[in-house]
Amino acid sequence: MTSSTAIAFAIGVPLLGTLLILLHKRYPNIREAITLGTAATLFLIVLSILPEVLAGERPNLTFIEFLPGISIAFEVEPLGMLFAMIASGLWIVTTFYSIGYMRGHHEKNQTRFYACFAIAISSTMGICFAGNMLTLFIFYEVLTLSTYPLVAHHQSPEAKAAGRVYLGILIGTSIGFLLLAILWTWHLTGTLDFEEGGILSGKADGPLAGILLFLYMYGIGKAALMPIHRWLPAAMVAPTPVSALLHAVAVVKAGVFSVVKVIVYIFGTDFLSSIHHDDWLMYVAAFTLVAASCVALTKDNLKARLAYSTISQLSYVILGAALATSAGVLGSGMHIAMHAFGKITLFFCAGAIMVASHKTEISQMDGLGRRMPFTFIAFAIGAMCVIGLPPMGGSWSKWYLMVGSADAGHFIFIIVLIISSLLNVAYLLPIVGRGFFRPAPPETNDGNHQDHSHAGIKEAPAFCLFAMAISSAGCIALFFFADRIIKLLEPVAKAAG
Amino acid sequence: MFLEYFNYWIVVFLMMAGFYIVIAHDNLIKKIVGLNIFQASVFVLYISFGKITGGTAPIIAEGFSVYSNPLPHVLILTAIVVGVATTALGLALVVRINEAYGTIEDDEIHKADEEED
Amino acid sequence: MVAHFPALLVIIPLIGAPICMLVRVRDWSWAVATICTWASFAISWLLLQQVISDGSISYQMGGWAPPIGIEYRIDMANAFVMLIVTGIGSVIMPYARESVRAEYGVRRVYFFYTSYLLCFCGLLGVAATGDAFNLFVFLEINSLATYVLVGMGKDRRALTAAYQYLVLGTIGATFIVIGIGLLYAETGTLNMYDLADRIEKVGASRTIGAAFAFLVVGISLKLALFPLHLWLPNAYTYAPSMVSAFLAATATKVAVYVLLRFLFSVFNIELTFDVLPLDYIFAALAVIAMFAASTVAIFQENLKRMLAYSSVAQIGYIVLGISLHNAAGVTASVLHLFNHAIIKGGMFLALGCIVYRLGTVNIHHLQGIGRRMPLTTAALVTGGLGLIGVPLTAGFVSKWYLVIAAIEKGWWPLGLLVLLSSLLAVVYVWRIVEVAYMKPVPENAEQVEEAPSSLLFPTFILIGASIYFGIDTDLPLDAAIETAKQLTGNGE
Amino acid sequence: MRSYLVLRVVSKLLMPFILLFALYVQFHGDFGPGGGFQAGVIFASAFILYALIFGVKDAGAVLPRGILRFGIAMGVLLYAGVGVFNLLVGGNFLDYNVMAKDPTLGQHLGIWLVELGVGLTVASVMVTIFFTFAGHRYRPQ
Repeated sequence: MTSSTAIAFAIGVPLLGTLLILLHKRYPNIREAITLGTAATLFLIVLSILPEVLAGERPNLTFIEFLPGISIAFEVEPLGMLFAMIASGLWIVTTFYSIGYMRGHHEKNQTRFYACFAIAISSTMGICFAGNMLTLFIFYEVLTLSTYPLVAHHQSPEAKAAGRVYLGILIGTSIGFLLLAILWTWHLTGTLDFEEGGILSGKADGPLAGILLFLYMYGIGKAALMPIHRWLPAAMVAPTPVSALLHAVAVVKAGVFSVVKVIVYIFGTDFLSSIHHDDWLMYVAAFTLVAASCVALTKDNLKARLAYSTISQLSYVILGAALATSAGVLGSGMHIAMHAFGKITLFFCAGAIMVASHKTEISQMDGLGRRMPFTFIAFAIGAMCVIGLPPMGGSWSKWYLMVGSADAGHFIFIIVLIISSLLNVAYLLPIVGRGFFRPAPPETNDGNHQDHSHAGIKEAPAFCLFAMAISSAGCIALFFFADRIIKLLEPVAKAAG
Repeated sequence: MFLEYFNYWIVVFLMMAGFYIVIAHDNLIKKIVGLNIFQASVFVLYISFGKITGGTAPIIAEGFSVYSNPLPHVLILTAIVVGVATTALGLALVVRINEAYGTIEDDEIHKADEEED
Repeated sequence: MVAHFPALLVIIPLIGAPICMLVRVRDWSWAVATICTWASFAISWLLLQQVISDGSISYQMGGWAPPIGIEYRIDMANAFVMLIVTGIGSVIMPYARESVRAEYGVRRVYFFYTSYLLCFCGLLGVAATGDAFNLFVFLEINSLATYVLVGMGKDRRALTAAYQYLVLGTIGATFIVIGIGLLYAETGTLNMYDLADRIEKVGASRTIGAAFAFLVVGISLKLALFPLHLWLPNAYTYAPSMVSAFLAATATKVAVYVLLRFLFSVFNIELTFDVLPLDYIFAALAVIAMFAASTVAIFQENLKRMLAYSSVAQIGYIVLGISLHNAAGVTASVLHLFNHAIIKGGMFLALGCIVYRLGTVNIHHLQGIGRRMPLTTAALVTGGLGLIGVPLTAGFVSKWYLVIAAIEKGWWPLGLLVLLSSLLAVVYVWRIVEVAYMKPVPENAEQVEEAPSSLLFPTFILIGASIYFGIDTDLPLDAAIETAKQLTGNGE
Repeated sequence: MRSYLVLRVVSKLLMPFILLFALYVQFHGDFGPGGGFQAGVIFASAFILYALIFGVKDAGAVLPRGILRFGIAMGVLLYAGVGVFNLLVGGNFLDYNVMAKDPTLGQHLGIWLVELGVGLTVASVMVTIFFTFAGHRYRPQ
């Protein structure tokens, strides 16, 4: 299999999986086996492209010419390669987790769930490998549409309202701003291909470039830059595997990935740092970073807290890219990977707690760690990864981000990063502390009141535990094998420097 | 000014009168009457174009050299046929509406429709 | 025979109509109508090829040379429009048999197909002719047949809708005759190409200005440009499904063609847009149409009515492209004309499938329809995505060009407005999605099956086409670019 | 109106003249003023007069709906048929020159046939419209 066909397969295999899933809707076991098989196949396919990318090649594939001068084209570059590996690899893990979660939770419409999940992954692959801005946009929209049924999965009024917010913000920004920005870029440059050094340089003068940057940054709603972050907390009504893979990894990372792509390949870091109209972006990102962390502190609902944490972490990536220095871009790329592992672990734990104990609020989790030790240990690992404590992967990306800030001469952002990390500590670690060290609430036998005690709570289903074990192992492994990622991302960072 | 263009003044008057009837009347039959007057004004307009002072009917004959333009007549013949067809169809619809609603007053029909919703 | 194609295209349905009336047997009249439609489609396809390879074709009716005789002039613009009309007709006809049987009944169904053929003939005549008065005659043949078709709806409101349409349509047609009459009075000719030459010489005299105003208002009524759209929602809502689909896909499109023809070919661009501020007027009306009609569409409970209002909004996009009056804008208009015809036609067909099974398209009765009629709903929603302009659907391509044209013209806020207004489309399409997929089937709902394949198949052809032409854009795009070139180059 | 003897007699007397005049207008149309439209309407007016005096039912017996419908269709077909015939023998649509060896004769023949078709349709349509309205019975729903 050549790399070009591998690209086609990477997008096609999940779609094929969708079809098979739909065909086997009456046989849950076969259906889930198909999902697993598809995920594993996809991961192998993605891996098969890796050696070429490491060797410095850029495998590409062009489909039909869609409009004169614009094709649906794919090209694998290091950032996309990294993202694709994370997304496809974690899909396998998430599938195991989903099986445990969805069955343990007795969810309805499971076929729709698995089918839409596969479509979402397929479009994520499309985003990873997109060779021009329009292709990226197309898959971006498909991703939004295919995740809508997952968000509104429960079909309850709250779920539907959340679905509307989700769709409204994501589609609204992408059509209103992003598409306009793309069209404008096309009008100015006559091309939409991702090119090293950017395509806009020299084509757009100062203020116009600033406007375009604004349109791009707020057009990519999935990056959840404040004030268009509302959709992410709203999306938390979805079943937890969706929150875990899509709203900690695939969807949000597609957002920041697009941001990085736009900055690196559409604007070009040199051009961007030369026009000085990007300063606002750094400050907005820094503000989002701190503000979202503060909001997270106030949230008692575990998933909501994690959602705000995600918003904050996404801005790390945007900040890194906006710094437009070699180390900053490298830090951004790494943070996509590091945060993915850390946050998915946290969400797995949140879901496991929900399945096993039906508890969603942090204040109810006193002493729960002793009933579910594995879950809480995994939570601690994930939390440390997100905070950036060694020996977890997260420490590397934050290091590079700080180096990037220093290189760019923006020392204030180093302070911001440190403050934010402290805030991370403040909102994540106490949960672990509560679980292990606080006494469990006493048992009540009053039938009228909800039972807050932990009687009868057992550890999460085995499928869930397995998934958590893998993802938390990943957090640690990333610390020791970070050099691999650096090596992969080197060409991008060098170009940015 | 007025006398010189009196045919056009007639056209304008008929046109406005017909248009007014279509808009102002609630009775569906009267609307069609208005429509007919409106169309008739156009017929007069066309015929006016075709008239050449001193011209005769456009049939070649000894001793005549100035003829009226026959083309507008032909055109308007077609327009009249269209008008007849429109009127017939409109009236047929009114008959059916009367059967369905029991009235041919626009406001009463509206009321009946709103009650149904 | 090839030389006679321009005439044959119009004659075939004209001969088909009386034959339909004579055979009177139910399925035979349908068969006659279908065969005529398909034959016209084949001819229009060949004509388009001929125009692409050899340029414009002129056909002299009765052998009388223009400007005395009536000339049929086929160029890119009308060849393309005729292809749309006949293509849509060809897809809808197989659908018509079952759908009409269910909604109109079998008694005297031959009247239905006779009217349809006359309507079809009128549309093609309007597109083909190069004579201004002949255009009016065909426009009226088409309109009269359309009133009849609309009035054949099941609901009694179909009658009032048809009546309303008749009154407004006749006013529009009369305005057009007045305009043509004034042009004739000033220039002494009715042939469009001759008119163009003479108008250029006369310049913007007061008569020409008045003629222009009457024509534009009259045609705008026929194409339902906001605020002259009042006839459209009711007519589309209460007409039989097959008629709604056919009208939505073709009638307003042909009216747009007439507008293009008069604005660009008969009157020249300088006169239309420089002397008279038509571009600003059209742009303003188009933007209001896009927003107002889309907003109204959101609050409709009857889905056919919702689509009807959406049509008014989509006409806004088309007119917006015209108002930009550069090559890119006209390209976008023509492209959207094609794409919207396919999308809207397909969606109305899908609604027809629902009517066939449930007898209603009220949104409250469609809860969980996605589970009861999965294929039909899938078609409906896919069409809806096209209306929004989601990438990889035909709607995206035309919006792309429209926004590019706006930016090229320097009116980039219009581009932003186009994009923002498509968000309104998201809202009304999503109402369908929520009801169809996110609501449980009511417990007391009767068991319904998927629509029969004779209905589903044509629906899927059109919806499939809306996807296909969103990916492989060659055919409509080339045609649209050529058309725009021809029109903005003042008919050369 | 069965009791109005004068009307009955006079209308019966007038009928042939009206019809004759209609035919004159019809067939003189290619030489002078006249033609199918006018002739058709005059022709129809004779039957409308008959229906007014003797009732729609009696008039319907003279001209049944089936025949009228046939007339409508045949008129259009005749018109279109002439055009297509011209097409087939090598002219353009409705190019009468090719209908006969002599172009002038062809013109005569062509216009004669076309006007006949027009007259047939117009007459049938006018009578049908009148019969439909006059013979309609109010059927409230």
